[in-house]
Amino acid sequence: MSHVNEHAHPITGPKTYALVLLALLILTVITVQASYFDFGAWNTVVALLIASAKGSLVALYFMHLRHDKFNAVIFVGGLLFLAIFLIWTLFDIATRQPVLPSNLKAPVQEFPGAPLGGPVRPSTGQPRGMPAQ
Amino acid sequence: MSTAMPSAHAHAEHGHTPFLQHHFREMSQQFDAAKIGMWLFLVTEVLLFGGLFVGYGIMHARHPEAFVAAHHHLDKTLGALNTVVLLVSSFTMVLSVWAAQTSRKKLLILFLLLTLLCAGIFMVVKYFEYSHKFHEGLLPGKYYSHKGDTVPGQFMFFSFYFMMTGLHGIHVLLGMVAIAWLVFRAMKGHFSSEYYSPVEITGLYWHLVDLIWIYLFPLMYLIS
Amino acid sequence: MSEGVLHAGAGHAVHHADYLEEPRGFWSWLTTVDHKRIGLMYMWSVLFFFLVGGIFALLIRLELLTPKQTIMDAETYNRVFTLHGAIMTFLVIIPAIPAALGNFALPLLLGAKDVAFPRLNLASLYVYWTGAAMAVATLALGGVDTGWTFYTPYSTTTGGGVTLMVLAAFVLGFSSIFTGVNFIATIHKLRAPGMGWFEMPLFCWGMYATALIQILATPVLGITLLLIVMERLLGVGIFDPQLGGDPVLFQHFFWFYSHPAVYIMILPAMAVISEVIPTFSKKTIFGYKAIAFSSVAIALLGFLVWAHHMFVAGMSLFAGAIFSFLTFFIAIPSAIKVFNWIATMWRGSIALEAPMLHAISFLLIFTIGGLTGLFLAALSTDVHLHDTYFVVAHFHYVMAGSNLIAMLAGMHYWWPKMYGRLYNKKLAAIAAGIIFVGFNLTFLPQFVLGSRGMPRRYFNYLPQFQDLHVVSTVGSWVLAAGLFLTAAYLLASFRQPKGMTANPWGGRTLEWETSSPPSTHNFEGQPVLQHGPYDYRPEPAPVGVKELAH
Amino acid sequence: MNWFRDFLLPRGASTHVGEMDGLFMFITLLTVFFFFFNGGLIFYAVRRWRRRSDKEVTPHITHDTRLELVWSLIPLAVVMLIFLWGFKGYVKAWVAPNDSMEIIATGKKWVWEFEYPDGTRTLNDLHVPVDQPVKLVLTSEDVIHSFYIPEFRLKRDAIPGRYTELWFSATKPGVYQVYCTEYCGKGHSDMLARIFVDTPEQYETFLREGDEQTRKMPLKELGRLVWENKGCATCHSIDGTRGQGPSWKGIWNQMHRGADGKDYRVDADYIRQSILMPQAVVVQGYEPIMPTYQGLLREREILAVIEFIKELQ
Repeated sequence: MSHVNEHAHPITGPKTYALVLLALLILTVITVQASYFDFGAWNTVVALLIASAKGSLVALYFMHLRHDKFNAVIFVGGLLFLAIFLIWTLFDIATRQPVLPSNLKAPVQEFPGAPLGGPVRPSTGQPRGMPAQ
Repeated sequence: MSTAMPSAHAHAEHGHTPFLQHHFREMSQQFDAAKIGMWLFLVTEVLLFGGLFVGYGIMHARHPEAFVAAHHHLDKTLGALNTVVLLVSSFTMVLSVWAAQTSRKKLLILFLLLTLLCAGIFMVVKYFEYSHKFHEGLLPGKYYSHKGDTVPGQFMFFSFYFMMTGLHGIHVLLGMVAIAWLVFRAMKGHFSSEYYSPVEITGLYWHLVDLIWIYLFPLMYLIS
Repeated sequence: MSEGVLHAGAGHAVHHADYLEEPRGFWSWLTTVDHKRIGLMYMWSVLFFFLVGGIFALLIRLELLTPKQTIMDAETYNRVFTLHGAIMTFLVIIPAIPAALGNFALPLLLGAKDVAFPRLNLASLYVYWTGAAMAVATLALGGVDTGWTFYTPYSTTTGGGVTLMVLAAFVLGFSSIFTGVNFIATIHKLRAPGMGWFEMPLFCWGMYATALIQILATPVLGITLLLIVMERLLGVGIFDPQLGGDPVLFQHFFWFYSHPAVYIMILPAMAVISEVIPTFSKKTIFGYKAIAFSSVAIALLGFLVWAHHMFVAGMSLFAGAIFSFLTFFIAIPSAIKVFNWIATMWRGSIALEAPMLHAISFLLIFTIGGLTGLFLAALSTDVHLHDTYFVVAHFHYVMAGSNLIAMLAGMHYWWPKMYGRLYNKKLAAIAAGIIFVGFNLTFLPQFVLGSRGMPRRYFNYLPQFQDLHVVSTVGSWVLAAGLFLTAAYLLASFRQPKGMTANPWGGRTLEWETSSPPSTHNFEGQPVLQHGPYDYRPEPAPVGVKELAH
Repeated sequence: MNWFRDFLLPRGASTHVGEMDGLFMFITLLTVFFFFFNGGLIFYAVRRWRRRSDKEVTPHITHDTRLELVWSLIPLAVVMLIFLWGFKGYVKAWVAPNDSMEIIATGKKWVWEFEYPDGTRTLNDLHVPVDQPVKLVLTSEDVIHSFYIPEFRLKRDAIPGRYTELWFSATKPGVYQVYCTEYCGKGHSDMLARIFVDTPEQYETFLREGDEQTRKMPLKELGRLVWENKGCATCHSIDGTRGQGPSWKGIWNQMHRGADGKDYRVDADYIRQSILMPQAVVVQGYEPIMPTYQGLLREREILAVIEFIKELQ
């Protein structure tokens, strides 16, 4: 039960903040440059890692979390619950086994992002008409 | 059994400033409470945006080609420019907190105004980006009318682009209102090393807005 | 009135104007930042909407008296049950205990003058009224027929005032978040000097756990509702299968909030019961820490189990198995609480006043409600029972029954503190009995209806279900009679003069140490805690007053 | 115990019943036991320790770790048992045997359409042979529906844009009710279908000529049956009340004003066209929402509907 108050720690000066800003700008350049390289499946991961490095700098220095353990717990706790939400939802979606009628004459070839033609009628291989909405 | 402490008027002596509210015993208690309140609010903001990020992630995984194709319509340079502008604004914001902490009134007003300026630049750049998209028909959902796409389904990317940057833009605007209010109060001389929690918590809010952009930038402009 | 617990000023002739009298005038109520007044305004608003939602409930039951059309057509019926669900969930059960009783009692229990952010508190009330007005205004747009769960793609394609209703729920979410932020900051920063975490009354633990959920889950509901609005206005596609979206994803989004939200409804109920039982057993609470931690455990575990609403909704087998497994862990803290409450009564000195009668009725109803949850957590039985009347009965037992009855227990418990008056105890005892009988008569048959295969949200039903529906409808009248009786004697209590002693029940928590009703600033000066919250020993050991405020 | 089970649950008729009923009854007894156990303890405590004077002093018992462990660990063991039991039944109901007959069931507002391996389609009536594993592949054409057969203890949502499945092997010949259990609007509670569990011979006959009832029935009665069972009744009343579609009462030989502004006489050709090509003429003031019945009705059934409408004066 000890909350750090404004008198309990030294005030960070402009010099430190300027260094942090510099680091942030450098990381921005790096992330833009990195987007021109192809890391394959790791592209998003690399981008998010750099973003997280920047985010941590902002949170620790600009938002003073490095002197503020209690509020750091609150914030990280919030992120944790966001992670729960993301991971559990992805877990369901990743482990769903697609069901297809075995006598489908023409398998559904949906192009990514295309409006779905609706499920295919097995006897004809033609898409069912979606209802008029 | 409880004993009553005659503190009804006593605490005013500890406060030293007229800004201590009656139900707090001392300034540090009020300051800490305000900060906890703001951090809790920031957590709700993280989860609010988080919902959109989760939706974005899942739809991206479902339609990867469409998302990659659609993001080429965005201008990386403008995105990077806005990132830099917001980072600088965070820097000036934290300096205004420092100025308040050290009772430098003029610097405080200066840095707040600089922050406001950066926010304004951000919104102007955003305005040009948006009007360009409107012009091209790169609109969300059923209003998407861009011609000549080779990959179908790109409207989904723009649904998320507008929802996420739009919600973020609203937050920037609200932040600007809050900072303008701080400038007003700073000019009246309300803030000093004894009392600066409004500057501090507005700063926290402003940094969160920056933090969200730090994630939006690569997810929107740099995916491949 | 037990030995010397009275606040020094309360028994004396010095009469201070209490918070109800000072300041005077209608405007002073609308602009007040006093948590007690805000709590009361919340309470009366909630009771008003409970009446509205209750009338809808009676209409639903009346319609279901016969297998075919009785008093309304199918479309009206769908709108009525949607409004019943939406009003009861968002306007009644969620704010009932935290915003009404919590606002009133929490600062008093902590020995504080107010909540941490009084203006935010008032704002939350206005936001609540705004959301409520929007929800009611949907009636003018032809009502809403989606059910309170707003499942896509039905909710994104049907007509009526869905957009407005969804925005109303969004706005109401903010009211809930404001309350949550306020409570957590208050509990952290405004406890009386000497009150450590484990000297806090358990009500505060319950409120703390509730506030955690309000903060962590409500924003996700907010964004989900905004996505529905966007889907309706712009056709963004995330939940729309025709546009490449995933309607089941909506259910993940929705239940990530709405499952924890059922703990927003039950944790405050448990919190009230944890106050009432020790007071009327005149005995210290059994297993303080177990009860406190189980509240927090329920709040946190509640985030890991949401997809048990989706076992038959096209989720993967593995996800179903894991969510079922995790769901069962909720049973443990719930069981601990129930047994600890019973152990508190054991060897106590039990006074069967109205709050205690309601608490006992809560214990019984929650036992049924909790155990029938096992049917729905287990995978194979849930497949049979999902979306049948069994589910309707189950959630009315845990959400409506437990929450409503705990709300009644709390209102009867703190009524003297709120208004300085006492109601007719005999009528209160009779009403408690009628409500218990009426509630069980209404909802017990619904378990059987459900296990026999009667689906929920059915306007017409097959004749073989009629007998039980008739019993249930009659039960709803009994329940309504009990509630009207309660309203009558509570209102009648205003005819008496104020004359309540500070501590009519002999409670040991701080709110009983100030006058009834309290003054605007709650206490004369800053109270300092000197004994634990449930210490009924004749000479309680001091908790060790650590330091005074300064 | 059996009477209690029969009171609570409908007569079981699939291979999933045993597993689910066992667990159901186990939890039921647990619930009943703990209700009376807790109730008994409370009742005893209230009787024994009712307050008689305000001076009473109670023992100061703060906690008892051993006791609390007992009432945490015992429930834990019990619920883990329930989890495993439920999981076992769920997995069994999830994985269809390889020799299952596959039928596609499509939900739409507010009918179920079934499609057999040979392409036969029926509305709202599903015929399956007894003791034969049947895999139902579910989908929806509009909103989410859910396919529920209480006697089989089975339920699964039908979701637009994708397929889900459930399987069963019916153990007793007979007729079983199917409900839609995912709220889908106005006709939700009328979205009923039936499963006819046939002996192998009955099933053969069904495949060849439709069910026996329909073959022997006079046209007029068959028409009413088609109206009831093939989804007509969801939208068209026969007593003159307005539904999603025009009522059939008294329309024979009358004029209908179409959405195109022209008048049409309701005669045999008009009715036949309305059944097979419903969008050709839509009566003014109604939505063009009727699905086509092409391939869904045998010739005799169309004649029966015409005859039925003729009788509704």
